[in-house]
Amino acid sequence: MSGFLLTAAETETPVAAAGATDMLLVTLLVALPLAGFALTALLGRRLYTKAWVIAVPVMIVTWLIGLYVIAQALGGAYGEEGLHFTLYRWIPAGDFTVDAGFLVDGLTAALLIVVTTVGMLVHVYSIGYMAHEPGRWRFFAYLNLFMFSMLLLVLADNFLVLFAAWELVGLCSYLLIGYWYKRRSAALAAKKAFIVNRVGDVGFGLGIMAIWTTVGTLNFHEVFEALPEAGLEPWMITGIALLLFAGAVGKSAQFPLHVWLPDAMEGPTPVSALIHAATMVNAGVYLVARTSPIFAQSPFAMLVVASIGIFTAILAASIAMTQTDIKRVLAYSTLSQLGYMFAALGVGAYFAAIFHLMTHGFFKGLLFLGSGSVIHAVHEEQDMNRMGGLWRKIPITHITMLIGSIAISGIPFFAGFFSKDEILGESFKLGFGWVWFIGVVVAVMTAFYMFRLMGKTFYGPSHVDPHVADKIHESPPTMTIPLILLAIPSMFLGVAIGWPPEGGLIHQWLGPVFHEAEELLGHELEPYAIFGIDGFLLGASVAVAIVGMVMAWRYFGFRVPLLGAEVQPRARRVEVLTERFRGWYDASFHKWWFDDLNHLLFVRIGGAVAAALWWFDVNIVDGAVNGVARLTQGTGREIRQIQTGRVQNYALGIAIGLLVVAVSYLVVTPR
Amino acid sequence: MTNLPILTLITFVPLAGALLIAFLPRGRPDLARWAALITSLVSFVLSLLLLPAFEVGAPGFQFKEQADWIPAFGIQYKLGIDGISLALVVLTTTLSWISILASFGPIKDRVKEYMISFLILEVGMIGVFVALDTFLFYIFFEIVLVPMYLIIGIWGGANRIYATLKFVLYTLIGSLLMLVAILATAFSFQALNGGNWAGAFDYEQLRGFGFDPGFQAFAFLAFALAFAIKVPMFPFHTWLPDAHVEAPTAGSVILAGVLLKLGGYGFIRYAVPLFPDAAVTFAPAIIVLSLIAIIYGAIVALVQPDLKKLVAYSSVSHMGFVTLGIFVFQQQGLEGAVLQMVNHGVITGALFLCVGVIYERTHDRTIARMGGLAAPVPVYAALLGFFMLASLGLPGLSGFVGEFLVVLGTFDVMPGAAFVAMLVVVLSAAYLMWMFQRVVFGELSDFLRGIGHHLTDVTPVELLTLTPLVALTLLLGVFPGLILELLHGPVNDVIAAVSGGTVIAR
Amino acid sequence: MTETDLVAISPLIFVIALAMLIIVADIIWPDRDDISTGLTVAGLLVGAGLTVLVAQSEAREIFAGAYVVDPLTSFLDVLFLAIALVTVLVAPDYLRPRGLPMAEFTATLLFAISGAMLISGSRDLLVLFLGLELLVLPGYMLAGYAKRDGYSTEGAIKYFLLGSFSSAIFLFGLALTWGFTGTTRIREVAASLAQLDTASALAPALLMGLALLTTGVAFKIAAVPFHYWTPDAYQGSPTPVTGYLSVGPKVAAFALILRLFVEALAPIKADWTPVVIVLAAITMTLGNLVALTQDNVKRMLAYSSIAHTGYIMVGLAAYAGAPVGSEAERAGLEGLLFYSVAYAFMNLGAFAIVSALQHRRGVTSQIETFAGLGRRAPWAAILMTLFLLSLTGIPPTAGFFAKAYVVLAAVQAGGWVSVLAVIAVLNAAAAAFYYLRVVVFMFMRDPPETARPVLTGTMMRAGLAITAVMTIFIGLVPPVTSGVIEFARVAAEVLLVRTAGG
Amino acid sequence: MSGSLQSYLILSALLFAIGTFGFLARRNAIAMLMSIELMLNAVNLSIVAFGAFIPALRGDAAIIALMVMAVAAAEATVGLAIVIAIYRNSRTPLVDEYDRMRQ
Repeated sequence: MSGFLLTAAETETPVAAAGATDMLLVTLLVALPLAGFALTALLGRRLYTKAWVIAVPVMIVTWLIGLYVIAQALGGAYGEEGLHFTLYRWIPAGDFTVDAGFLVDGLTAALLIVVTTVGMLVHVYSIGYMAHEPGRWRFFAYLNLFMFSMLLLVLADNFLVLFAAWELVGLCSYLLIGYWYKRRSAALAAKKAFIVNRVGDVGFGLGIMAIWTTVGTLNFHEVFEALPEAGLEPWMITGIALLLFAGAVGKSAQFPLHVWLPDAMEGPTPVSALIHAATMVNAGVYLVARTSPIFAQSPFAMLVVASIGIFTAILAASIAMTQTDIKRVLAYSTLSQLGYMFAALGVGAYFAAIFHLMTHGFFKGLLFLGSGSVIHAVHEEQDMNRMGGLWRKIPITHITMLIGSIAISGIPFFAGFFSKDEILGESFKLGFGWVWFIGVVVAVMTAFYMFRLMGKTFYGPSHVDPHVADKIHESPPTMTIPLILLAIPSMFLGVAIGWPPEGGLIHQWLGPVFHEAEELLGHELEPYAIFGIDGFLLGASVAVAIVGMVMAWRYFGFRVPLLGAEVQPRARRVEVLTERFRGWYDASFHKWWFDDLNHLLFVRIGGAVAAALWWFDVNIVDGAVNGVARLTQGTGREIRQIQTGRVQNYALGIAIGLLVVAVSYLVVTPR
Repeated sequence: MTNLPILTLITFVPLAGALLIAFLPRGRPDLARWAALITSLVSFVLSLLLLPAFEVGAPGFQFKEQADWIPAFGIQYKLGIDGISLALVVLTTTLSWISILASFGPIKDRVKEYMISFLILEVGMIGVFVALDTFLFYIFFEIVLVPMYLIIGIWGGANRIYATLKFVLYTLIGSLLMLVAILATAFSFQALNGGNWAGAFDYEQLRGFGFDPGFQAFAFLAFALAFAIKVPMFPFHTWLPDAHVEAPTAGSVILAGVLLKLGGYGFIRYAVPLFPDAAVTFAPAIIVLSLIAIIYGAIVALVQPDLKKLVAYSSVSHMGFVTLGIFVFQQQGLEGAVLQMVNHGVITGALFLCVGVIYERTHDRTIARMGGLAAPVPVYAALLGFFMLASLGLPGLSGFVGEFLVVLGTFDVMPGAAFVAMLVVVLSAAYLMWMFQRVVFGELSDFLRGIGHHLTDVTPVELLTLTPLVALTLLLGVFPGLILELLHGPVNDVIAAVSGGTVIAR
Repeated sequence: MTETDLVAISPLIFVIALAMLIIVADIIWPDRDDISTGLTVAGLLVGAGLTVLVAQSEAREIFAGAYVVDPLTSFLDVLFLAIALVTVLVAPDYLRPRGLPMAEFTATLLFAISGAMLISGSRDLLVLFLGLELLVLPGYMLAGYAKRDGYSTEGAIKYFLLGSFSSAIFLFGLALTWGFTGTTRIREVAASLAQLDTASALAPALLMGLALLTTGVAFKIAAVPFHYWTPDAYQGSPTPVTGYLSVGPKVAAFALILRLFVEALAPIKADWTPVVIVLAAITMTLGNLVALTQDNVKRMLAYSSIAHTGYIMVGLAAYAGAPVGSEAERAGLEGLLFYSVAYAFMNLGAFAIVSALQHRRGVTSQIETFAGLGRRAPWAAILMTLFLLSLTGIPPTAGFFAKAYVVLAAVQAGGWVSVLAVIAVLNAAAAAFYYLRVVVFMFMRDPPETARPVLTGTMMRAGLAITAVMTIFIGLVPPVTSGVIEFARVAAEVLLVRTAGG
Repeated sequence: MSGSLQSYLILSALLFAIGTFGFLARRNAIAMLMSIELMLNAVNLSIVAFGAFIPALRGDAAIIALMVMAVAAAEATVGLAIVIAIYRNSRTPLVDEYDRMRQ
């Protein structure tokens, strides 16, 4: 093998500020889950009931390594540029080369915190949640594969490896949504998720190509350095940014590619928590944050990001208000929160976006796992209309979910409060009043739907199936302990890294990463003034959150004298409310008919087009081919007739032939 | 290496095997099977021996063998390989033994004849890739037809005769016109060379000869038609679904895995470097046709009711990338095109094997009758899923890199075309996943329930045929450099040819 | 006339003597088919040996320039003798079950061959005509050889009537040419024509003569639209005769063309070139189109042989269309000769298989009789496939090289002739359909219930072996290929040197 | 002088045409055979005419004419044999009824 294996593996010497140990550990960070996947998948059924026996320990070790790497990165051990090294040359195609390389900087570390922690907790949680699933080795294998992909995604040092990981997480999402493959809805949802994601990936892929054709490299640092000097037309930068953003829209389920995420709830709940709340769906946010130096060069692209983000936020929140499936409410909530993050990215509030990403990762993970626990308790029932009054029966779940709800609603001192407030505040202060305004409306709606959820699930009258009602019990410790562990950051993460505003740890960590973009944007923020504009904004946020909560409580909670007298039975009041806003209710309940539109466009019309093309293929294209063949044979059959079998006719033919030849000699010859 | 004529050995070992099998007793099909397998394995191992000995980056062709054949016209028996041929030769030898092994079970009738046909087929296929004489190339190109004709026609499905005649006639029309062009090229060379026939069929001499532009147009069109039918490009593709549907499993594997590559290889080896000016002239048209093939094939694949037809139309789509990549005349595009050929060979070959596995058990390929295979045959479902993912271009598996490079190369030259080609990312996911959902997911269909205990998971033999392809798919997805490194030199030559780097021979 | 003249022409004399000897032997030992057959085979081999012995590298004129022994003569004679040999080997298995005697058959055949050999070296219009008559008269008899078979006699009378008709036409053409040029010697005819003012139009009488000659030879080679007799005569004749008729008289007629048109009428080739081109195009196209629709293999092969006439004519057209003195002229003639050799063997082989299938009486050559041949008689089926592939022009068979040869020549000639090249290959593709259809029946259909195994005698096997070996070897074994090419080249060269010499 | 050669040639052409017409028009095999004889004789007339009017050809002409007659006789022999054979089989001398093989 002399020549080519060596050349293939030949790589440039990695530039590293840190030692080989760190590089090895970072490599292990992705290698371990991959190995866990491979082992679990290969051993498969032979793991019997202890399907988790490889996957979960692997994940815990990965988490520990992750903690170390995070500490190193955030502790400044890797310098401002971060740890950057290359494993091998993945694609050597002439002047197009892509290395399988890793980059660990502040942004990576911030993501790692969420990914490894939530990932590890979901793994543990799944031991309990999936305990009764016969083929759960598959589940754990997929989970490990997902961790591998997700870690690769955040660790990638160039666009193409990121893209690869991007697709791989999409694959895992597909596999896990379709975990209960016998359920048609699950299979359809899985497919839908993947395909809709791929729509975005068309843009992402083209964006990558555009970057390479303009600057000749795909390495993040090199691209960001080269791009401003490449002398590109503004429209080209905008084009690149929007193409990349298309990918983000798909992966983070922003309008108009948001339709897959609610359906993705067909997957097991731990999956919803891990992939569709805490990690994968954040990849879009991560991408835009990572490429902030590109976006920052195009005001138009930024505007698009902000618009799409805030529009998705309000759209999803409006839908969340009327859904009855507990997981779907959370899914739309996730959409809405992701919309916040994009809005933040669009206005240039990068720190706030990542900050919210982190807090959201924890509290939404918590909420999903909590909902899983609830669903478990009521025997796999997800319809909130068949729940109610559960708060005494599953107290740990109840408390932790309450913490999560408070966090997401933006009640002061819980995690979400800080991050959301930072987004809204910065939007306002950066001149995006409309973003702020819509954001505030969304905040009301958020509080409302979250407490509607809490009310219908835990506080309102019980509609639980009587057969089930007696058997309801709290989930096992493997499930409750992760809930508790997630509740802690949901309470304290905000204050821990986000206080003081614009000076918290998060700003220190991410400062170097966003430095370039901030400079390009040239944003000048006034210092934080708690007794000035900031205080006003903060007050507004808190106020609307409380309004939303109280409204929800009035319709869906149990009676608390202070919060208003109960005039009618609750169900009746909800009906009245529904009737009053019938049109809005229908729109919300039917998710603004996006699914129907898509069905019409892609299934009906698309299907008809495909069928028509097939008809075209069989009858026209192939028809032409067969037509030529038939024509040939037909001609043969006609010509055959001249062979009459009669000598006279033959002789006549010869005589005519002779005449023709003679005439041609006498008349047509060249001379 | 020594002076061992290794390319000749690789090419003709299967022929020796075929002759051997011809003299085996008729009543012992097992002997024929094993003889064929061993022969193809010998050829395979020999082709693997090329890998360490091959000098990456060395210019020109290696392992050259040269002997006069018909001196009166300067026709030679001349073999040699460069990186492109090497990759495709190894692909061929690999798929050959896999196909033969995969035929052990399904082929029960006239095993002897089948194995002989298959081995002769292998001779032709390898020959095409190693020939360096246009006449010799043509001969190998045509030899392939006969055994394939028999394989589809004798061991195929119900409508096999229609399909096989269509396949042969369609291919013949193209290739015979190419023969005219080959002869005309040789004559043109000879005439410009002072009436000397020496080298008139020698690829290395013809390449860069710089034919008259008017002549190039004619010759290029003739070559291109032959290859376009073989690839097949839209609108010359309609023989493919028919042939695939009727062919036995192994036939489909070879058809998709190797035969289609003859077209792509022909473009990159002959049509473009020999007639670069004409290639540049016609490139826009071919690019448009490629784009149509890519999108059209994928859309039509969506609504196919038959598994094999679906994969066949997906081949049209995937092979569109090959022609697209070649005719953007850009390094990434060209390297991607060759890589795509190898990948498509592996992946689509494997997909056909997978279809064959289920057909063996159910004698049906109708998607609508399938459903819920995941539960009774999990290993099978996993393998099908794996290759489905590879086929839709999942990064990390081999399908991705080739397609990406092709689109990248296209983007470099004409971004609009790249956008169109990129749409297939969605479409391929749609048709493959929809197929997968209907076949593998859901409750077990009534039809399959009727199959009962015959619906067994993959047998060890089937596993043995699929595992190497799984490994290759992974290997080439993670280390595409293994192939790509081979391609830089040859691809640069092609680019040099079209970018006016032609040397007018004197 | 000298002794050396007799030596030079000894192969011809030998064949005629052999024919007479067989008649005598049959009188002495009646009903001993083996004797006549054995004699013929041995005699033909000796004759071939003689031909090689007397072969000349230079043209050697004898009988005061009426006959010539040159490489072309040798080339054609060897081919004729080989055709006769294969025919004789294939015949007994067919004739015996039908009670048809071998002796008359072989004698008649040998007379016909002697006529062909007379044509091959003829340098005199009169000798040419004599040779032609000597060729075709036994041919009529052979066609009607199964005299109790209505098909055979029907084919024979059509062949005879139309053949005589065309002979008369041809003769009138010869007479006009002779009268116009004032000589029967081919060399002098050419010289006389060469002196004509090339710019002015030819005399109408000469052109009329040319038209008559063209019609006459076009009939003999079965070019469309003078082909009508072919399908009926071929189908009706006993199959070994069909095999012979499809190659022997055809190649001989091409020999006639070489001697008459290429040698004598070369100076005015610009006049007959367009006709040849058009005839070639419609001949191959019509032959193939009609063959597509045939269900009787014998009749299908008859139409296919018309198509092959067209292919051979492409070689002629290449010669004709090429500029005088260019290499393409030679290439065209080489292609013609090479194609003739390849065609002779592959077509004889195909008819041999058809005849082997008719081993028992009453078996027709409907395509259904081929069903399942791959199971019933694998070797016969494989050989048939080989011949059919060769007729299609699939490498690496002789037919492929032959086709490549004429196509190459056509390409070299350029102009309209290169359009012929394209028409030729498109035809070949269409032809593949009906050839492969037989393969379909042999390998892809099950044999009928009543099918019995195919029996072949030793001689039939020998005949098949010869044709098969040649069909493969001409393509695949470099010395053989080169040998045939070299021989054809020398033969063609001689012809051209003389033409150029005037 | 050549004017009269021309007239002979025209006559022979006319005869030839009449023979051809006869061949085309008659259905009886024997009659067709006779038409062919007429055509051959027309040729012979032209040959003899050439011999008579062009001195250089005089010698050849006689030989050729005789040769043509011989050939005509041979042809007739074979022809009659075949006609007899087919008459035995199909009991009719009318050739347009021999059309079992066609197309």
